[in-house]
Amino acid sequence: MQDDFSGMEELYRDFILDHYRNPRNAGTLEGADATYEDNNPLCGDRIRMDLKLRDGVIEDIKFKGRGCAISQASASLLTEVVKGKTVAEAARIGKEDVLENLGIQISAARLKCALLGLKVLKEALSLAAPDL
Amino acid sequence: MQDDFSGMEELYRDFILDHYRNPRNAGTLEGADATYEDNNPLCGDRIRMDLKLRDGVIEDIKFKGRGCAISQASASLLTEVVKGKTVAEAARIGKEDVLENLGIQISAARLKCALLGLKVLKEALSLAAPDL
Amino acid sequence: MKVASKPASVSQSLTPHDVARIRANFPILGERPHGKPLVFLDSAASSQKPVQVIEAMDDYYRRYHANIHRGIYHISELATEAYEEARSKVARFIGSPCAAECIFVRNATEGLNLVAYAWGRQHVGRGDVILLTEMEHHSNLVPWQILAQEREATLRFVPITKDGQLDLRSLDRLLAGAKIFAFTAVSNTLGTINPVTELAARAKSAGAVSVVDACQAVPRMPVDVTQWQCDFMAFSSHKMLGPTGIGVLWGRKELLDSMPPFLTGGGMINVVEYERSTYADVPARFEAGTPAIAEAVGLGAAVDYLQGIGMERVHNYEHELAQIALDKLGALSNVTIYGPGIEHRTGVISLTVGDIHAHDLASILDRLGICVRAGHHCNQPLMEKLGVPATTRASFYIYNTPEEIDLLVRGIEEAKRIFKIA
Amino acid sequence: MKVASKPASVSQSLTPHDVARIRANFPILGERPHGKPLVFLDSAASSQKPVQVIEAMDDYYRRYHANIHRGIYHISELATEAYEEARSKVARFIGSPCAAECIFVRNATEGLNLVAYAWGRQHVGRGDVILLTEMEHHSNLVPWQILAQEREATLRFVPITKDGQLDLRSLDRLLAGAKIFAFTAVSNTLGTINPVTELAARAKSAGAVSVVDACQAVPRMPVDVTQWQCDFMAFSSHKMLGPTGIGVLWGRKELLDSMPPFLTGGGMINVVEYERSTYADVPARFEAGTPAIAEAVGLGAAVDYLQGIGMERVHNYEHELAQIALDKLGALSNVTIYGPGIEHRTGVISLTVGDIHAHDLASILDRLGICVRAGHHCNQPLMEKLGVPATTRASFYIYNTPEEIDLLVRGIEEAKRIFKIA
Ligand SMILES: Cc1ncc(COP(=O)(O)O)c(C=O)c1O
Ligand SMILES: Cc1ncc(COP(=O)(O)O)c(C=O)c1O
Repeated sequence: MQDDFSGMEELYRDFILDHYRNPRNAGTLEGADATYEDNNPLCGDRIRMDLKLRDGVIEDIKFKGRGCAISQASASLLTEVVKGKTVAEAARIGKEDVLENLGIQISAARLKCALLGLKVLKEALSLAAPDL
Repeated sequence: MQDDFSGMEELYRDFILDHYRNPRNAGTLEGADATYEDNNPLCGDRIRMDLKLRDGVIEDIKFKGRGCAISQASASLLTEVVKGKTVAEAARIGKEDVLENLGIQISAARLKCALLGLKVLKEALSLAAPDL
Repeated sequence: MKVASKPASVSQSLTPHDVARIRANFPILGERPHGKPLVFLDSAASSQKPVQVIEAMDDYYRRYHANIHRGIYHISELATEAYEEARSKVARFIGSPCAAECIFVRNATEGLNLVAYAWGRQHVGRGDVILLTEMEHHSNLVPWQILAQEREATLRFVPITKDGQLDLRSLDRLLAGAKIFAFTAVSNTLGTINPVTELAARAKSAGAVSVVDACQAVPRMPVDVTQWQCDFMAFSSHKMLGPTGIGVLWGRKELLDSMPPFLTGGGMINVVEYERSTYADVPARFEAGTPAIAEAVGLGAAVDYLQGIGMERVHNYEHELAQIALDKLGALSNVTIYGPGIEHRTGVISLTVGDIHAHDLASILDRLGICVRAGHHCNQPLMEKLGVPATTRASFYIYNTPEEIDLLVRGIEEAKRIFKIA
Repeated sequence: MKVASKPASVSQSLTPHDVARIRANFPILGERPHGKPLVFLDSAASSQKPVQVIEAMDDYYRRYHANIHRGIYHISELATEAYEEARSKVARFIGSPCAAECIFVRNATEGLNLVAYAWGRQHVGRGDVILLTEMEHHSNLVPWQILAQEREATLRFVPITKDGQLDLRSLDRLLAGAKIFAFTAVSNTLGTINPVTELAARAKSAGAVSVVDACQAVPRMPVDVTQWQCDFMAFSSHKMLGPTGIGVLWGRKELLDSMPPFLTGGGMINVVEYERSTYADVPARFEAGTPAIAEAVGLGAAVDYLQGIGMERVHNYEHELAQIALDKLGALSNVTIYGPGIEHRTGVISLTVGDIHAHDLASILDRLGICVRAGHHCNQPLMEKLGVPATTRASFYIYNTPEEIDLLVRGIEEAKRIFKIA
């Protein structure tokens, strides 16, 4: 039966499970410059991100969420990617980048899971740096 | 093409057309004991009947209406039938009697037309003689 | 058909050959009521359906039915895609820039009620004016009556001229103080085509939102909300080759975004707690509960079918049939035709024949296999205005032929004979 | 299946042979998503359709589609009869003494909204209580939230016990001052079967009308409103083998008769003038616009199909499947099942597997052709209560087999392997 799951083992690779179970930058930030929380109403996935900026650079970022391995791993990965980047750089991150970082094939139904973190990050960034 | 209409010539027999064009007991009654008006909302046929009773007998009856030949002829015929009858006799008149008087085959869609007069008569009777 | 002598219009209309091919797509046209070939002249009430539409729904149920949106498995993804793809097709069909502007409802009636409830209850107050016209279908009249009663608002009506057109001379006065101007694009009784672009523009100048009842327009002519510049528009699938059970309310995105929900429950929420909830964005906000999924698929197929023909050609062909019908019916003695001349109308023709009541005429025509509508056509006050209890209405669509008009003419002659009218 | 050893129950349930015959009626069961046979375990979201239902609608569109009620010609008469016959079938199916008590709506959600608007707005005032339960679907929660907000009424909730049953100990106190008690007959998340007759009786004693959400009950068990003695009941066609786009609101005749219209327009009127209108009797009063005619025909065919099997047998077979599933799934390590024991539940089973999120589990099962639902099941507050973000839900129906439960079990084992859970 194992071969049935080639697609699945591919999707749930070790590093995805690792990010799911041991999310990086987990938690909240005291005195954050911006906080944004959103959810995917159809499935209930939820992610909150807190940002701290200094001189246009994302000095710190934390996230808190609940949901599927894809949504949580994707958010976790994203925090790693943007930490230390300038706001402008972070703002340029697109869907493709997120999917590339995940390195897996996502079906249409799960795309919203994979991209929820990005959506929250973008909103948080525009709160933190409205002129951008 | 004439044979196409055997059913139709049957339906619109001379006496039906005659009652339609020359309705008996047409009009309204001054000082009626009961007046009732109803309509068939789906097609707009409308009939009003006025009753005058004396000693439990329908002394006079008039009707006013508009609608198709079937509904108007049927009401006209009905006024002829009940005039001079006792209220109790009139109250016993049923659908079958009306259809028999018309002497024609009525399709399901036109049944309401044929029976509107009877419906109005019954309501008027129950207004005029509530204890019946 | 005068097609042969008008070569320029051939490509812009349907040839007899086109119509024959179209007819072959409509299984019901093979029926023989009372032993006669079916002559279906009641498309304004509800059109027939081509196999393409019937089979699209059949295929949906046989291959990929599942509840949408919340399903992660394959057939649910297919169903969700098909449902949203239908929305996109409809949006493109009516020139809407954004699929989210199209809300799936049960029928045009529900769409108009949605505006009356969700926009109307928010904006119409005591003494405000709601402007309608004297030719509105009950579905674009009664919801506004109720709103007006609830809010102590005032209803006004654009009058109609003798020949059944809108009399716009006092429009500015009527629009003064109006919050809403709701009007039909095409009269379902008189066939009148109203100048929607002008009416919507004048509503806008007066500060009123325009609500277009496009039930008879969307099936019959090119409709483009961007060109019309209206605010809301409602229409039904079942009149445009699509299934029953679904219709569309189109609204400008900003307006829809600003409106509170109307029907509530599953599928239209964001976060639900026991005591309170927040709601999803449009269009989901207005689609509570499991939607008419198969019906959306069918409507999408109907849009494809109509677009395959081209709405210009649909419109022109119907215009040709209307012309033929007006000529032939108008030549009959004791036949009265209501509504404007050919240049202002579409293929919906109301008439009376001597003192034959519409129901009697329709019954007689039925025996010949000819289906027409008889009654008030959900236009009771208009009937009063016209001074008739009812009319008989024949309406034409892409599958009708000039020969069927000849059959109608013969049927009317027979009715006159039976009723002993010259 | 333990059928062989329980001869008494054989005739009261479905044999493997019966199920094989039933399965042959469902074309979709021949699909092979991801190359695997379809294992459809999401009937609580929406059931599949037998050919009998698909063909009834097909036949309608091919042979006798026309708008109803106002048509005098043959096919319109056929359509009208079929539509009203469907209403009679539904009425008999749920034990309603009178077909006019069944209003056709789009779905259960619309039915519940209809009650909240038309009955609720008339009777619920400031300080009144609306009693719900903690296990209501959003469709039986949000409409009451909105009503309560508008009228400054108070919402109360019957709590649930640890094992997902209603805790009725404080029911009398909760019912004090209640105008409405709205509750589900069967939980769509927990599978719990609630004691409807008792709840309706206690509502009545307290002077509240009872509104039963029967979405999960009507497809799965004998339902008899005369025995339940409730006041309103709503359910959807698409969950009981019927088409999308139609549902039923049943109400006691006296209550329906006393209610003002909700959606208004064509078909629901009596006399319309420009300024005011009077309305038709029920059920027409609540069916504005062209109804879902083909869908009514399809729902009628679905009722015939279910009655052909017999609802006792449907219920018993599902119970057997539920028993098997509870036994086999309950034996798996790291699997948590929500809801009560077998004696209080039906074949709707929510579970979680270790720390695997429901979506991930559903995605993995999907690759095996197994369709389950994952998420909050339109029960967000209940999920909070259960302390889980989401569950995976498997639901069984007449076309499912014990072998499919084995496939589900194997799928869960595979998911555990992928997620490296023991
Ligand atoms: C218990 C319950 N109530 C209400 C609903 C809503 O049904 P629908 O979406 O068909 O309106 C559902 C189904 O989703 C349900 O399971
Ligand atoms: C002009 C017009 N408006 C509204 C309607 C109502 O459409 P529906 O019954 O599909 O809601 C109709 C059709 O009957 C119509 O012709």
